[in-house]
Amino acid sequence: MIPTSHYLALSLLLFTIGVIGVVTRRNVIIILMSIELILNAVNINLIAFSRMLGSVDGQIFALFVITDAAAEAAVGLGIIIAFFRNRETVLADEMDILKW
Amino acid sequence: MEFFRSHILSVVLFVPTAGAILALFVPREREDAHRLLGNVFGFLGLIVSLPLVCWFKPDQAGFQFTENHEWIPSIGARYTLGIDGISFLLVMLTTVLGAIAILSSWSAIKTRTKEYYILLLLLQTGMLGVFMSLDFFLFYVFWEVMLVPMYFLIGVWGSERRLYAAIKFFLYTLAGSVLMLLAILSIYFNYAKLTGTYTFDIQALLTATPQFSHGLQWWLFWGLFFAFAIKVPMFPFHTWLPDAHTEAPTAGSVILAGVLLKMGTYGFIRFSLPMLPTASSSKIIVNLMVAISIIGIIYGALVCMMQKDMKKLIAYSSVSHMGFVTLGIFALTPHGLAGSVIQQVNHGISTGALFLLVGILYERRHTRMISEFGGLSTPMPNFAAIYMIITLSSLGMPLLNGFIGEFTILRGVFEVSKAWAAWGVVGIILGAAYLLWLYQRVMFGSVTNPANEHLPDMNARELVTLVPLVLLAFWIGVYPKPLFRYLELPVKQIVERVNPGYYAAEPMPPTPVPIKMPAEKPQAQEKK
Amino acid sequence: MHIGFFLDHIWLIPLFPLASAALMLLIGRRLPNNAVSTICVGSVFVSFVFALGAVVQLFGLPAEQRVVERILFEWVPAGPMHTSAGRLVNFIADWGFLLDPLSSVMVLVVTGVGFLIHFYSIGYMGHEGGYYRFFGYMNLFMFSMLTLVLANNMLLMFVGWEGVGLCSYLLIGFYFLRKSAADAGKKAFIVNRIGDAGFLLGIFLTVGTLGTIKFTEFGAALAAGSFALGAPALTAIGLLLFVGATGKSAQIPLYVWLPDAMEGPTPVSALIHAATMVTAGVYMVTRHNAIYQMAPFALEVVAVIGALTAIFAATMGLLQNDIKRVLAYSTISQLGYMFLACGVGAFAAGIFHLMTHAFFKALLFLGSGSVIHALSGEQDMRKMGALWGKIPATAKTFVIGAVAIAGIPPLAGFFSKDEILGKAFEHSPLLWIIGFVTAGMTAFYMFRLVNMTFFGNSRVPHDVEHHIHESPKTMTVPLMVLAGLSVIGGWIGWPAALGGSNRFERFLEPVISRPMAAHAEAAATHASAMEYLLMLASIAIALAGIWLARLLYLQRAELPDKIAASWPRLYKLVYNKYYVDQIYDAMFVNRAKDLGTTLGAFDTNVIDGLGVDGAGWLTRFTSRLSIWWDTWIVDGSVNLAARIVWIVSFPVRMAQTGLVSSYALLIVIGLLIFLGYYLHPLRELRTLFH
Amino acid sequence: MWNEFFRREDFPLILPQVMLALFGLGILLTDFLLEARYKYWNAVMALLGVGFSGFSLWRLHSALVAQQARGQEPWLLGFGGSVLVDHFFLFFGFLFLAATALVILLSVRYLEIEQEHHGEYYALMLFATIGMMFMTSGYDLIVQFIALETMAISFYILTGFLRHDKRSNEAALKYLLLGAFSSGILAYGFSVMYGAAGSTNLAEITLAFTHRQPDDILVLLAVVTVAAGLFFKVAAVPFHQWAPDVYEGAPTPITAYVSVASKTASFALLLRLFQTAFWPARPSWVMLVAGVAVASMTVGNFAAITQNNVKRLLAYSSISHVGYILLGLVAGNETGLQGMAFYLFVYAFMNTGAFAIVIILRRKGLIGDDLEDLNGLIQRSPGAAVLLLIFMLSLAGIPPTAGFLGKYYIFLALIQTGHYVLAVFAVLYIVPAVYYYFRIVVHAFMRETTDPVRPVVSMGQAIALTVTVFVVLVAGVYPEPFVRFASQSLFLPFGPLGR
Amino acid sequence: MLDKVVFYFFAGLAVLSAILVVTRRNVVHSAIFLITALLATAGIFLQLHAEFLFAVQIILYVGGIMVLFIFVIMLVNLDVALHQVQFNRQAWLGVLLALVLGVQLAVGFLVGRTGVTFAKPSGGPLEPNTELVGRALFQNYMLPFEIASILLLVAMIGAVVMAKKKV
Repeated sequence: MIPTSHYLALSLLLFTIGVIGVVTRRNVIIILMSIELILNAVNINLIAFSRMLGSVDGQIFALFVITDAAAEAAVGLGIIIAFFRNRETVLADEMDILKW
Repeated sequence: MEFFRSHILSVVLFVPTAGAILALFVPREREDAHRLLGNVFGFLGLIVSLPLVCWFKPDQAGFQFTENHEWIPSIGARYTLGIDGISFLLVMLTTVLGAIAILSSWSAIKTRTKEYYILLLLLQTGMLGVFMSLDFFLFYVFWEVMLVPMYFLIGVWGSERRLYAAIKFFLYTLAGSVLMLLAILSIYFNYAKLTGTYTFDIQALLTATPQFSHGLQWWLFWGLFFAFAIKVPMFPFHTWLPDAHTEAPTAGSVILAGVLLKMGTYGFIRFSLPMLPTASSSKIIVNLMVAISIIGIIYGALVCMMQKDMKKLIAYSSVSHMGFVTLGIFALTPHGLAGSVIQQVNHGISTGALFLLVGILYERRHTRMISEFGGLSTPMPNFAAIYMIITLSSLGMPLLNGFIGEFTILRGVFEVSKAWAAWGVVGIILGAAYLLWLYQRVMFGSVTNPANEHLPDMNARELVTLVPLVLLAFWIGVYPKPLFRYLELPVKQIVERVNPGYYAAEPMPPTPVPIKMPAEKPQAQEKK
Repeated sequence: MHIGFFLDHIWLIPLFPLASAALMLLIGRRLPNNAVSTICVGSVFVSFVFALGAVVQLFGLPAEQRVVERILFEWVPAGPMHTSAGRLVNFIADWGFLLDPLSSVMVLVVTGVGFLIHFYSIGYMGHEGGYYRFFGYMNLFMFSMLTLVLANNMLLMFVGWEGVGLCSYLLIGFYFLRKSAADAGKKAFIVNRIGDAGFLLGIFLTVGTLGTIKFTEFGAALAAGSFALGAPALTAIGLLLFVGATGKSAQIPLYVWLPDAMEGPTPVSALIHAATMVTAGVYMVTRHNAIYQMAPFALEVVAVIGALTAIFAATMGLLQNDIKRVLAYSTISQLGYMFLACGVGAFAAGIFHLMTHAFFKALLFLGSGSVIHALSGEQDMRKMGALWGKIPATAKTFVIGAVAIAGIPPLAGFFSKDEILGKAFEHSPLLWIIGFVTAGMTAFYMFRLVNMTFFGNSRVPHDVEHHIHESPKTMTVPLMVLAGLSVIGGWIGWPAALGGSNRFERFLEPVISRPMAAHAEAAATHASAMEYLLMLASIAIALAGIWLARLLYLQRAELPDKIAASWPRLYKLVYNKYYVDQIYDAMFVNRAKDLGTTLGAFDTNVIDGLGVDGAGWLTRFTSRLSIWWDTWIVDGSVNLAARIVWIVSFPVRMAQTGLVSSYALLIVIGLLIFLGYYLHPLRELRTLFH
Repeated sequence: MWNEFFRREDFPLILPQVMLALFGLGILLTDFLLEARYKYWNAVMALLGVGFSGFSLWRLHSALVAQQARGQEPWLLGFGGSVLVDHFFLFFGFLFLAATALVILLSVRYLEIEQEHHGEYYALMLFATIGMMFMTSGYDLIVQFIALETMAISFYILTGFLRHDKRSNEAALKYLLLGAFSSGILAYGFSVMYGAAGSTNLAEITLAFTHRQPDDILVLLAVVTVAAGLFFKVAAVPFHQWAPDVYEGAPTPITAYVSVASKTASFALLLRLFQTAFWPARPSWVMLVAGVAVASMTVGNFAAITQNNVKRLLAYSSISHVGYILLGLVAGNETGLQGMAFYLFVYAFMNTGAFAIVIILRRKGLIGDDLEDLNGLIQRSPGAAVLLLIFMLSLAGIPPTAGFLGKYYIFLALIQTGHYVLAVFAVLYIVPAVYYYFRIVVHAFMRETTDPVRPVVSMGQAIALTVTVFVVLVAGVYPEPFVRFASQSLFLPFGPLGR
Repeated sequence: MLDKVVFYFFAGLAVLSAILVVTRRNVVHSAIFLITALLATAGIFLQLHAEFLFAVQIILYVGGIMVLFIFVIMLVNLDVALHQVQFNRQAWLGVLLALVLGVQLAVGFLVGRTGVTFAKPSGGPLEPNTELVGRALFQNYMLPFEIASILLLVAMIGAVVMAKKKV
């Protein structure tokens, strides 16, 4: 049997990679993807815990996290489209009207 | 009538507010209506405060006309008003000066009359509230409230650098008062720790605060100190004052110098001393306070010498005069305290009057530069006469109010340390120098500046604003006995706290022994 | 208890002048001149009558009851206080008046001479503008002076003290269009203020030591306090009060204002700067004789300063050419005499001389005024001469005055001066010599004055010469009265040695506390032979002075220049009043000038305005300094704080780059910090490998 | 349909939210039927929804009171312990509804000017409100998380609602990316909590955590990550940077809504968690929160001083307000927590009021969020100027406005708990605050008018302004009832002051 | 033994493709690798006997969200994007800090692992999984489910409002 810590390690890795993606990439779509990665890490955590604790709550939680991920993705992509319409770019560091 | 008698303080307090609210409903275009309204209510405020004079019993200890109502039970803040001899004098001063200030700005204010009078009336309420409230929370509220109208008076109707002066005034005072808020809160909290009840009632706090540990009192003293010292203003914190006084409109300067500054000294007398006796009578603090007071006296006077701007000169002179007041307070002797209160009233009268006079000139010539004037006593004899009287009262000429205050203060100070009194006397000499020199430059000599040749002398309204002050000056100078009577008991209470056993000393035996020739007299003669 | 109408109403004496003064200053402008003069002179006359009545009634009382006190109301009931001995006393300053022999002498002098001078002014000021103002101030002065004299406590005395100072300020600056007049006025006021400061501190110290400021209680308090002779506190009081006296009575070093004060109209000089105000110092010292007698050192100081001033001023008077300035310096020197008298304990003699001096000095001033009047404003003696025939009344009275001041018996000056010299001799011969020499000089410069003015050949410019005229009666009558007084005024003090019985001194005894008086009597009796010698000596030197003046300025008019040539430096030194003003200038004014040039154009006003008083340049320097400090340090720090806040604000905003990635990075950093806060490396690593 | 898991008596507990949901859907439907100039009916309907929801909230309140009278504990649990109705919830529920109503009133004219007057706007606002309410009443991590997301996502959309405005797009996108990132972190924290406590129910988590050490690192991991997520939502330093941009870019009513409602809701959640689950670990996080508070006050005040854009300035000022509110948590005694509640209450109204002034300045061709746009307001519309003054004074904390009392409680709490240094800090930061608030006042009162156009005030705006100023003044002059109301909210089950 | 292999395979795959997601220049590639990463995660779920979640993961994510992503990518994809720099200026700093963060969390778990039974092999599977989840969802978690519906409604509105050319 795999100890829970391995799952934690895995989720931690994914989480870190996700964070790296968020803070390094210029393309907002990829930033969004990285966020999806982070949420996945969370899911792995939750399910591993639910397995460890033998309680189903974790899986339910994961289910809602997925839902939320979906929602965010949908809205996010919608906004990206709207933004793209006005600005002809999807690069994060080109949206800097608002600063200081 | 019965109601009026039992709620007179509230009435006095809120008559100006009523006026302000009324003015809200008058259209802003009808400027004269606003002028009239403002003056009516300013005067009304004075009228309703007059009964105090007859009803106030000087020989009754403690606070009088007290009103006490629920306000915010959950924090123990109440609506408590009341006055004793000290606050009585200051309240009267406020009502009188308030009415005069409002009257004085009849023709001076031409823009945005509505706001002007509303603010002036609100300011009046705020100041009265500070002197009347017996609830620390209420006190703080009024203390802060009165900042705002003053800010606008300076900032909107002031002269060139008004914005700078206004915000400087506001921030300076605010910085002090927020620290005071902390001090108030910790007094409130420590009182609760001591007695188990949360209250802001000053009379209640007074009973317990002296039991605070010396360390705590020490910190509390400094907490309160900045608020008061900045208001007074004591030496290193005075720089807001010249700007504010100079930029403010005449009425503003009158109120500022006449009443606002007194709040600081009032705070010292009402709170710092009686509430924190061990701290405020500790050697270090007393010496420090006296030191900066004396520095203030000399310093203010010296700076006056070189001012080119009349208002600035008078402003700095108030630094010097208020130095006397704080000096008297921290002598911690009956004479010092009584004198300092009287001197507060005097300063209110004479400096207020000086600002009025300068305002009169400013209205005619739109400049305050001394060099612009000269030989005015030829075109404006009445003006010159009144100016002379006020100058004399301000430099402490006997038979005028200033002398009584300064003498009593220095008397009390001398009792503690001769050196301090000597410094004070130096201050008096310098005072004579710069005031007379100002008078000479403005009034004497022949008219050099053609613009001054046909200045009209004072008109009836201006006379009405000044004559009362002149009469008061003479009255206090010739017959100050009533003032002393009002002050006797409150001062006694305070001194017994900060200087216990003062009144217990054995009296001087009045033994009219016939003079006997000292035995060694002859040898003393032979010696030479 | 009613002891006579006038005595019960002494408080009315100062009131009349006050009333008319108020009247003048309020509505005077609308009154015609004759109404003004009637009211003002009348009021002074009435108070003179009241004073006379009161004094007469005072005489009616037995000697030991001759102290009448009338209290109007409590003035400054400042309440309880501690004395330096730690006793608790109740400080009260009454508004009360005290009539005793001492003050009765003064009140008579003041009202009497005052009345005459008022009367004289009617004529003298007739053509001046601001007639009502002049008389208003004069009456105000009378009020203050009378308050000073009649006050029953130090504080009230101080009121009068300041009041007369103010009036002299106003009257000196009466021609306020003349800058020099205004300056002289301010100079007088501020110099006086310095003296007053001493007086004020003296009052404080007195209260602190004796616990009272009522003159009538000093004796008791002194006894109760059981002070040793020369107790430091008492000495300090004495010195402080004397500082006040030097200011008011123009003694070294504060005499500088008096000569300048001659800028004022002549009656003012006569009333204030000769007869009354300047003698206030002497009166004040005498008032406090009870204290002074317990403080020998203070008395020594008084005596020495007095003597020095006397001779110093006299020498300065020798070569003055301005008629009024000569008189001014002689006044200073005579005041020196009075202080000398007080200093040696002969208070009675001091007051005696004060009185006689009041008569003949007022006479001299008014006379000089009349001369100036006649010469239409000319004050320089080098442009006078040979006026004897042209203005006889003035001339004759003037000469009487001169003889009186020179100290030729039986005129007033002789008795008083001689008594002082006698007392001085008993005290210490040195002081006597100084006084003696001074007497000679006095005689010399007075007759120099007389000769240059009335005799010799006329140096008057012709345009003026035509309309030289005798002054109107209103001016000459007072001259005559005063002349009369200068003749007989001294007789009431006819010394015992000459078979008289010094009534004056006897009269003052109840006030001058016993020991000194007794002592004095003893002296007076034991060495009468010595006394005759002294009298002869002083008469001799007076005559010598007169002869010298005659020799130099009538017979051999070329001599003075020869002398001047032979001792050029001495001559210049004395002629320029020992360069005192120049020294003050060099010390203060020029420093100030250097500073002023650097500091700013209008400083010259400051220099003229304040250069005189010692603080002058220092003041300006420090005040500049403090303004600088104010703007740059105190205020600067505040503004600096504001500036810093403002500046710091920008980087904080710049952190707001507007870039999502950097925001995200900051979030990460925040997390890092949080976690780092918990994972203190060391502790964790230890628990890591268990 | 009722069963042992979904009982009839549970239903009233979520009735307020249900009301909102119904009206939200209703708006979506009727929106199609309304032509452009009748769109304001959506607003009316939304207000109705808020009203109904408020009514049912009131019923809950009276139920609780009755229960208290019967001597039972003052809260109702439902849905298998995943929903809790207590005074805490009621207090904040009313607050959310009030804020929502005000913003709706302010929105109508604004949207007309923007020509973006759609039903979705109001629907989304109602849905966001639902989210906030469940955030407060949810007693289960899952409920809280999902509710939080509901609110957040609605706000992303509302922020970007002006799709043709570059600033709006950008704000929305930034908000979304950072928001999603932070909620990812938050979710991670929740997962850790779940793992460490073995349950998602707050009660059980609290019990589990009370058995652990205060410095148990797992709990602290949870604290840190959750705190990071929530600090982001309340815009506390160093997670604040989204706020200024979003505030500036979003349509002004939404700016007000974000700065008031979302902040308050997140604070409610934060308080709920920190007072129950995380309370045992208090010793180890109190300094952390203190640090954040001081940092927030510093950054907020300093950055605001040189701002020339009113919305941005208010954004920074709101950051500093967060600092003050957090200080209440640092003190952590009754006064402190009561102070936080009261402060949030006051803050909601005064901040809405301040933004309302900016909103009424909006007109065709003028955004009205620049300081210069305020010049000479006193001549153009004295009323607005005076209100502006009052709000600024209240924000600065000058008596007799409500803002002062909010600060009063915080300071008192700090002194009671002996945090004197913090107290001095907090107090002195009032001075720079006054400075920049008065920059606005100076422009409104002491500058010459630059454009003479008098701002027109629609009825809705008028009502909103009246209500806000009324509350700000009354709560300042006679705060007693409000204080009582706020202090009720303190006693939550398992909370430090819970019964 | 078997599920060890399965776990490490899927874990490795997940991590690898995750790395590729954040490093690829071409957005489309990143999307593809994201899909693989999600699938790998799904595999982990399966290996954890969370069959229902496995299904949801594949259907919702891979079937739903990713399609959306690809769609948007196609919509906004510019060939210029390929020639642009893909990493912002703070990239290296970002990587560093992110790694530090990961390490810190790891240390945290290592230190705190005594607190819970992480080290123990996880307990038995929850069987029958789908039924359990279903019950839980429709009994205890009825309410969140309802809220989620609103959440999705909001998302829908949002997507429509935002993406629609004109309303």
